[in-house]
Amino acid sequence: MKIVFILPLLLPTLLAMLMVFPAARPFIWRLMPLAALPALLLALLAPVPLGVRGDWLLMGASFGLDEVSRLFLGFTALLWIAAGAAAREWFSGTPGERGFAVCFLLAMTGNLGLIIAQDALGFYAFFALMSFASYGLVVQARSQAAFEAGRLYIAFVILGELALFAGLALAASEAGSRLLADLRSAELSGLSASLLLLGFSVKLGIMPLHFWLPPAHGAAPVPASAVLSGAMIKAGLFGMLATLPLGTQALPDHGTVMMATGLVTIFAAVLLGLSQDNPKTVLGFSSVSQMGLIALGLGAGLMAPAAWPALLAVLVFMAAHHALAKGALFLGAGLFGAQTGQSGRVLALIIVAVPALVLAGAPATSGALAKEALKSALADGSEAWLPWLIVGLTLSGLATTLLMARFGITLWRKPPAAPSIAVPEGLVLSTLGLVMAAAALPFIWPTAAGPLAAPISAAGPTETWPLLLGATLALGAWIRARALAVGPQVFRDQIARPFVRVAKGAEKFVARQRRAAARIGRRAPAIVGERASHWRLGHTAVAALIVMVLIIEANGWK
Amino acid sequence: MIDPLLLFDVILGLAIVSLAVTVLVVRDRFAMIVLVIVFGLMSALAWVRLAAPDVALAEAAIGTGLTGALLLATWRQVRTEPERWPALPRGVMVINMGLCALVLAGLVGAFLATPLGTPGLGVAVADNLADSGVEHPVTAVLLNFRAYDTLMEVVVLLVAVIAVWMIDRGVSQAPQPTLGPELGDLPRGFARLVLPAITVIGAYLLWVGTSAPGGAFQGGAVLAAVGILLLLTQRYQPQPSHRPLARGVFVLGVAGFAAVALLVAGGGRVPFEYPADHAKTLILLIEGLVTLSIAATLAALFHGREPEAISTQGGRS
Amino acid sequence: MSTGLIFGLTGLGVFVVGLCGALVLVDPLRRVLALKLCSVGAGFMLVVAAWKAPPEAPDPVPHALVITGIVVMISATAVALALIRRLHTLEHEHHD
Amino acid sequence: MIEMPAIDWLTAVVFAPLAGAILAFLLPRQAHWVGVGAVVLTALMASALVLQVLTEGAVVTPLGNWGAPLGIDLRADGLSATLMAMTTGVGLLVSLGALNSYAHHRAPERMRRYFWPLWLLLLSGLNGVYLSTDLFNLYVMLEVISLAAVGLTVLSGRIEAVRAGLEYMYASILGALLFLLGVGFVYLELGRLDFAGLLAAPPSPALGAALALMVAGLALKTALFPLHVWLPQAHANATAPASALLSALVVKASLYIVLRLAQYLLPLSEVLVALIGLLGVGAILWGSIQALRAERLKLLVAWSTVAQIGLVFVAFARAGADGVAESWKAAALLMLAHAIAKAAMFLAAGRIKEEIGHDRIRELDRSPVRPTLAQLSFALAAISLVGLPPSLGFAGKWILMEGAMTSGYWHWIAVTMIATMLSVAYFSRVLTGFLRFDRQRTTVGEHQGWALADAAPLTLALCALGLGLLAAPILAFMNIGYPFGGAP
Amino acid sequence: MNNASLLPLIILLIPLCAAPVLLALPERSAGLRTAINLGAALVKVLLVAWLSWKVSQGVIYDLRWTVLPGLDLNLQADPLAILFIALSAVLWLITTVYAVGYLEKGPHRARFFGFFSLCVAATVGIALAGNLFTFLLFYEMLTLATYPLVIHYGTAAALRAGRIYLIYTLGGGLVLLLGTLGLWVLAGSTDFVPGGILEGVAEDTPLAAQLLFAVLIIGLGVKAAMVPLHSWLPVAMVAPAPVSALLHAVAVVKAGAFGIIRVVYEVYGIETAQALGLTTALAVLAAITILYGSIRALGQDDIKRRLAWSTVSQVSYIALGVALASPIAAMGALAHLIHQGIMKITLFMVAGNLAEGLGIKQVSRMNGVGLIMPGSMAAFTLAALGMIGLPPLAGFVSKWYLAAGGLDAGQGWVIPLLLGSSLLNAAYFLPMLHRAWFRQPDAAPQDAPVRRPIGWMLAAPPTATAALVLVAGGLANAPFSPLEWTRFIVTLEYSAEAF
Repeated sequence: MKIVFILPLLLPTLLAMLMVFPAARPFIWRLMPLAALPALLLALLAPVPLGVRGDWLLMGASFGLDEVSRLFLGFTALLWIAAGAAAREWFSGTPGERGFAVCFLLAMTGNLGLIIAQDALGFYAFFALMSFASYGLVVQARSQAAFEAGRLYIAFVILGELALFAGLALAASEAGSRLLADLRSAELSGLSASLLLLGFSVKLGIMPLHFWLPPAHGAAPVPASAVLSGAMIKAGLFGMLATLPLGTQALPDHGTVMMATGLVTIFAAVLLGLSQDNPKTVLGFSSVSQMGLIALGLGAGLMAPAAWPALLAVLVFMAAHHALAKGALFLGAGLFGAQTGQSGRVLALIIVAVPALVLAGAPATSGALAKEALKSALADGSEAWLPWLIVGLTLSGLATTLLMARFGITLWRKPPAAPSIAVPEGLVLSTLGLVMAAAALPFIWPTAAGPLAAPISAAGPTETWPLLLGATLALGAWIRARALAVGPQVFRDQIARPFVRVAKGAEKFVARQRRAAARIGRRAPAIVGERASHWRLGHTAVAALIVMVLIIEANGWK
Repeated sequence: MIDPLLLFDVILGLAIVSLAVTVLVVRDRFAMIVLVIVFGLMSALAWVRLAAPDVALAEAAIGTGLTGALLLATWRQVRTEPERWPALPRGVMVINMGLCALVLAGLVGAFLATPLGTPGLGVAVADNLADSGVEHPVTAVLLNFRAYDTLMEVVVLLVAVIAVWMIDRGVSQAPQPTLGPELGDLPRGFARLVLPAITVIGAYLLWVGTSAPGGAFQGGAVLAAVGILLLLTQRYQPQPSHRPLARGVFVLGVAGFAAVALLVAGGGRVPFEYPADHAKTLILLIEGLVTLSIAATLAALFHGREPEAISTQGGRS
Repeated sequence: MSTGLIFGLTGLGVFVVGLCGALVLVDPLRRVLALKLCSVGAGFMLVVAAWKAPPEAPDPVPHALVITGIVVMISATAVALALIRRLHTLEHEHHD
Repeated sequence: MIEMPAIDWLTAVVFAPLAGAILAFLLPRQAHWVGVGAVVLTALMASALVLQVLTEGAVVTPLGNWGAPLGIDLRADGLSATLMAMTTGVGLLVSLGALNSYAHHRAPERMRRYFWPLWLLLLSGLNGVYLSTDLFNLYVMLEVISLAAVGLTVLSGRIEAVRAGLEYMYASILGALLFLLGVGFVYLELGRLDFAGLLAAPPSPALGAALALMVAGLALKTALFPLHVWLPQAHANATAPASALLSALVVKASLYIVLRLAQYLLPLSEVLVALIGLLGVGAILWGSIQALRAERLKLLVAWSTVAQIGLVFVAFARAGADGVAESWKAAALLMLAHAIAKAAMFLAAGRIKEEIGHDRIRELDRSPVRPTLAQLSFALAAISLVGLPPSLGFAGKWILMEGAMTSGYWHWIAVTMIATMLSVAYFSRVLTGFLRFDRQRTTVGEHQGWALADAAPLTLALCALGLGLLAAPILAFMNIGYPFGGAP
Repeated sequence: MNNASLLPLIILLIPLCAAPVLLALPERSAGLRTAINLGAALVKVLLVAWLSWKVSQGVIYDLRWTVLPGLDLNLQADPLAILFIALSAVLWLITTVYAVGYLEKGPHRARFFGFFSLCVAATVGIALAGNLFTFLLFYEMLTLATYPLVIHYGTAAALRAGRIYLIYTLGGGLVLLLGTLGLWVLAGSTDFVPGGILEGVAEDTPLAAQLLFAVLIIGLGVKAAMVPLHSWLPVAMVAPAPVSALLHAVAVVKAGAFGIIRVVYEVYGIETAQALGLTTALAVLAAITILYGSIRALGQDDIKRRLAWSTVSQVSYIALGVALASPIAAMGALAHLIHQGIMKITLFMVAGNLAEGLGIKQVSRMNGVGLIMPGSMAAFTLAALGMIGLPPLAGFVSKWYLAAGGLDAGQGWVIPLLLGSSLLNAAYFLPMLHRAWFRQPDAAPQDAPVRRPIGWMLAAPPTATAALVLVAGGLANAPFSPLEWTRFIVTLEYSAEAF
């Protein structure tokens, strides 16, 4: 039975290791799309719920699948398959292929593993693996921009990991168990909830923790951006679902903060995204914005446990929707970039338009469904917030539309660079696959999601008026990406400098004193010794000693 | 009313102390040596006053006579030496003297606080004198009661002669350290006359030691004087070929003494426990051997270097 | 006031004079003499320790000790003098 | 059945080397074989005596069967047997080293001819000191030792050696005469000179004076700071085996007498004990400082002797006047440790000088010749002198500090620690020279300069290191016959 | 169940006897030397495995030899000893292979391997010491045995470093001697007994017990490189790579840390220590060290110095875990003893490979080395990530337990401390990884040494230890994993109800 869980993880790991051997590389590249296949199969075929334990692994690991994680596993695997296929076209045989492949495969392992992990440590292990391996994906281009983005990325990753570690440790200690299921059902303290939310929010890219996300997406090569945006940031959501006591415990404060930041995120990200001129960065901001929606849902869930079952279904659906659509958009951008001829570009643009529309919430698409379902689900939540939420949600459709338009324009102006070897035809298959999956999501969802599909099916029709308001929001575009201005390289020095200075000062002082002492130490004994032997003080001491002992003894007689 | 003898003692004592001081402060080194000889003789006189004729004799013969000879010989060799040792600063000297004065005060205090005339071991010696084999108590102590000390004392002499042989290698080109050439004929004739007489005196002293003041050391010293005269008058000149013999004579005392001491052990006796009926014989035997040894050793100490040193190795180290 | 007392003090005086000489003198030959004085001083002390008021015979043991001491001292003196001679020779050669 | 006459080992250990010396003096050409033979014989006899003490407790021989105080008794208790065993053992190994050092091709025949008789007489004198129970006898023995030691000092005949030997001679004679005057005061007061008489005596001014004189005399002979001025030059300029003997064994004899007298002569006052300890501190500091400055290897080792002697005195004073009854153990153990290690060190230094051709510390690292085994021996000996476990030096320091701590004399602990650090400092100067390799002009060969002669220092060094593991039995043995406390 | 068989002694004697043989071997008989080295190391691993098995069955070995009245040399194989001895056995084997490869053509190999063996013997002795006195003995022996290794190259710089090393460690040894004496005087024994021997004393004279603790910790802290006694460690980096590896991973610093464990648990007993407030003080000291070491590591450009500062920081995790007075933290601490060992040894060996193969000693020159030396750098990466504390690597396991232990003991401040430290770890390790993997190799400057291919003897050991890092973390719950073994130990040190 264990093999079922081990294989999806083992296969990519094994392939990564085999990359060491040059002879195996072409073969591995050929297998790249298939690396996530076992995971997909597992998601599709495994009976739910399912669990196994590996007591020896890492303080007792356990793996399993439930309804939610099965869905996550499914779309994640799908995305990785598509990205793998694209990557094969994109990189195979280029100088950087080895590093990319290893990081890609390790990140894949992490991403898949965290979904099937059922205990905190295993989860954390895979989460970290994914985060750190992705660094290699981000800086793949080795350009200045890529390194800047990578540094920003890694700084946030570390921040997130630390928060996560602390949160998990606290939570596990509070729950007295390391099983995620126990964590979810136990009473969670405010602190650990905050830490967990913080850790995962970094991954989600919720403002103000989003700084890493757009640059990273912009800098990473297309296949990497696809998984980063499509699969990996969902891990943040998944993490929250997996660890927080959603539906059992109300954490109103946290919920409030989440909702507020989510709301802000939705719009601010759009405003920031509009001012970008790199299409992939624009897509990145779009992801941030979308994640704001998800944060909204989460916040609501935190405030009102009762609404959670509905919210959960919506959130899962939204995740799947965004994953597929965003993945398709990125791959499409790549496809566009790889085109050399005008006709090809037009064709590619048409292909890209489909997921863009889906994302913007065109009627009958998963985007529209998701928003409506969220609205109805939020209706079960907090009364006070509801009006604002409805407004916000509605406007977000507008914002996303604007952003997609911006994406189209920038894509046309500055298509992402594709390696010369990239064959457009090769990318078509994977892109089309994802586009179709994104488009077809509303139709296959009821079958795929089973019980979780109910709220989606029940969602009402979409409103179209928000489009009108879109223009006014463009005013916010002047809020440019000022936040990017601050470089992180100063950070390190600023911490270390005072310490170094104090230490150096102390060392210098000690050295000076020591030199002086050494001088005296060298000279004094020489002089004293010289004098003593010259004056024969040693002889004098004989008499002195006798006198002293005599005096001492004389005192003794009295 | 002061006892005139005591007055004499006081004057003698003062003279001895002043002589001691003079010895150390007198400029001329020859005068210094002469004064130290005088000092030794006065001390011997004082010891006679203290009823210690054996000691006085030993001091006169060895402590004064032979030491004086040694000093003179050395003085001859190093008299060319300029006074090139810078004296200590006055302050240091004053401090030293002050401290020495304090030492003196302390010791005198302790001495005055101690009653004289403790019983000591005199009674024990007298009680056991009969078993010792000799009649003279000092000889009994030396050769029987504390024979071990005496043996070791002879060992000290042996060490000294070995050390002197090793240290002193003569002067490669410098004149021989003898008084020979300057002494002229008179001393030679004097020596011819005097030598047999001294020899007889030495033998007598040895013999008489068992019952009256005198004994191996005094006898040996007198005989050593014979040797020294022989050397001075160049009647005898040490040759490298004489070395084995000389070595033999040097160790004779120690070897004989030790052999007797060890051989008497056994049959329930411990080392140095002479069988009662042979005690006198054995002691005489030992004394004879030791006297010979002492005489040869002291003469050799006077002569200094090993005979071979000049002829083959010179002053080379 | 007795002979023993007088010569005891004499001995101590001689010893301390010798001691002082040994401490402050620089001429090697003189230093030997200073030590010689010390030894005589120490001898005085032992002889005085043996001394008894006249009718009584003195204790022979210290006498024997002093005789031993005298012989030991001449041995040491001989070695010291040999060293002085040797040093003189060496320094002589050294200067040439 | 004839009963074998029981051999009196006490006399034997004194007379055997004496006989050897006579023979060696008589047969100059065979002196080395005679010498080694005599030392081996003495060592065997010493072992027999040790066994006897082990089985029967303290052994006494009244020489001439008079018995103290009229006659002289020889007595071996645990302490004296230990020191005697140390003397013969170290002496044996140094003799083996000397066989090489004075071999035909290395040294003039003269040295060989005189070394052996002098050394055997020295051995005789040392054993005599350890077995003696009579003050005057101790004086005579000390003279035997000092004359022989001076002879050994000037064995090389070099001018520095002679100069140092003369200074040594003056100090030695003066020390002995101070002792002799002390003996005079004792006789004046007590009318006897044996230890038993001392032990029974009540305090008196004469004994106080005697104590002062004897302490000063012995301090001079044992080179206690600030009376140490003669030692460094004498030990540094002698030939290596002679230095080893002088430093390892000769100073121990007078130290031993101090140890005995401090117990027998008078109950020591707290101030006097403190004074002794204070002088020890001075010795440690001054000796170490000079060792840090020394430019020659052997001079450094000699200065370290000054420092180590200081440590022995600190050990003696470690727990004040009340602790003296136990403190001698620490002092004795340190003496033992120092004897063995210092012998090893001087022999090793000699070997290094022999192989490299000089002993300038600064230039040790310029030599392309690296006498590895000698260097190793030096290092091992240094470990023991520094007092790192499990060496004998460590055991001594442990007892020192333990006693000081139990009695609350923290200053002695501080002193010990400072002494340790200083010894590390000055020895590491040398070790650094051994281990530095970037200054020599030609390449260093491997495993150079090994010789059979390295066996002696190496064995000694290993003993110094390993005997610490046997410290408990050694201490138990030293306690046999209640060296201090019961009647001697 | 106590057993007086000689097995521990034999384990001690193997390297001890190998040492003189190795020292005496001529320089050129490399084959024989390697055979002896590896043979001894292998035999030792096997014997240690056997010993571990016996000890896991509940056998305690106990050998005694009286040195001074009442004072024994005592070899005792208890579970805690096994933990350390197993580490030393395995890493000795690996480092030996590495050292053979590293010093293949260097000078003084006989000396090197001789003292190397001696150093291992000292480590074994430290592990097996059944009382503080024995511990002290081997502690000093370790100092002396490592000194020639530190100054192996015999250059002026090496000697200067060696002197500093000697001053610190011998000074520490001296202080420890004082502490041992104090313990001996206070408690009349220096034995390591679970639960401690100072209970009564601590009640009677708490001040003395506290002072003694300070003295002991200073003595041990020198080797464990606790701030402010750490300065020797970065300086000692002039030593050859295998030495740095062994010194920092196993022998020296761990000896100090191990001693702290012994003192807290088996001299004072955790309850006594807690009652006297000693654990808190120790924890604070450890915390300072952890942060300070990390911060200083940030500024270092020399690879080995950076690693050394990292060691300063990491070793204090052990002290921290011990001081937290919680069984869970104790497990973390003990596990970290092992985990830090295998991780740090990997890092140092790779650093050695970089210096040896590419002539690279600075972080700033590490650009692109991952592409040149992928195997070694992969190992480096694993170990570095482990140091940061990423799962499933070994470092994570220990940090997790430390954190959990801190919470368990109600010491919440441990969490931010660990986080901060991890953050700093990341800040100094990740740039190295970044350069290694994601930068293009620099164009070789004129004076760059020629690249030499490194042999398998250099490549395999770090790979092996990196694999251990993975296995120790990944299979932390398997029987006989370090973590499981620490559980075993902790059950002995804490009374049963603590669980």
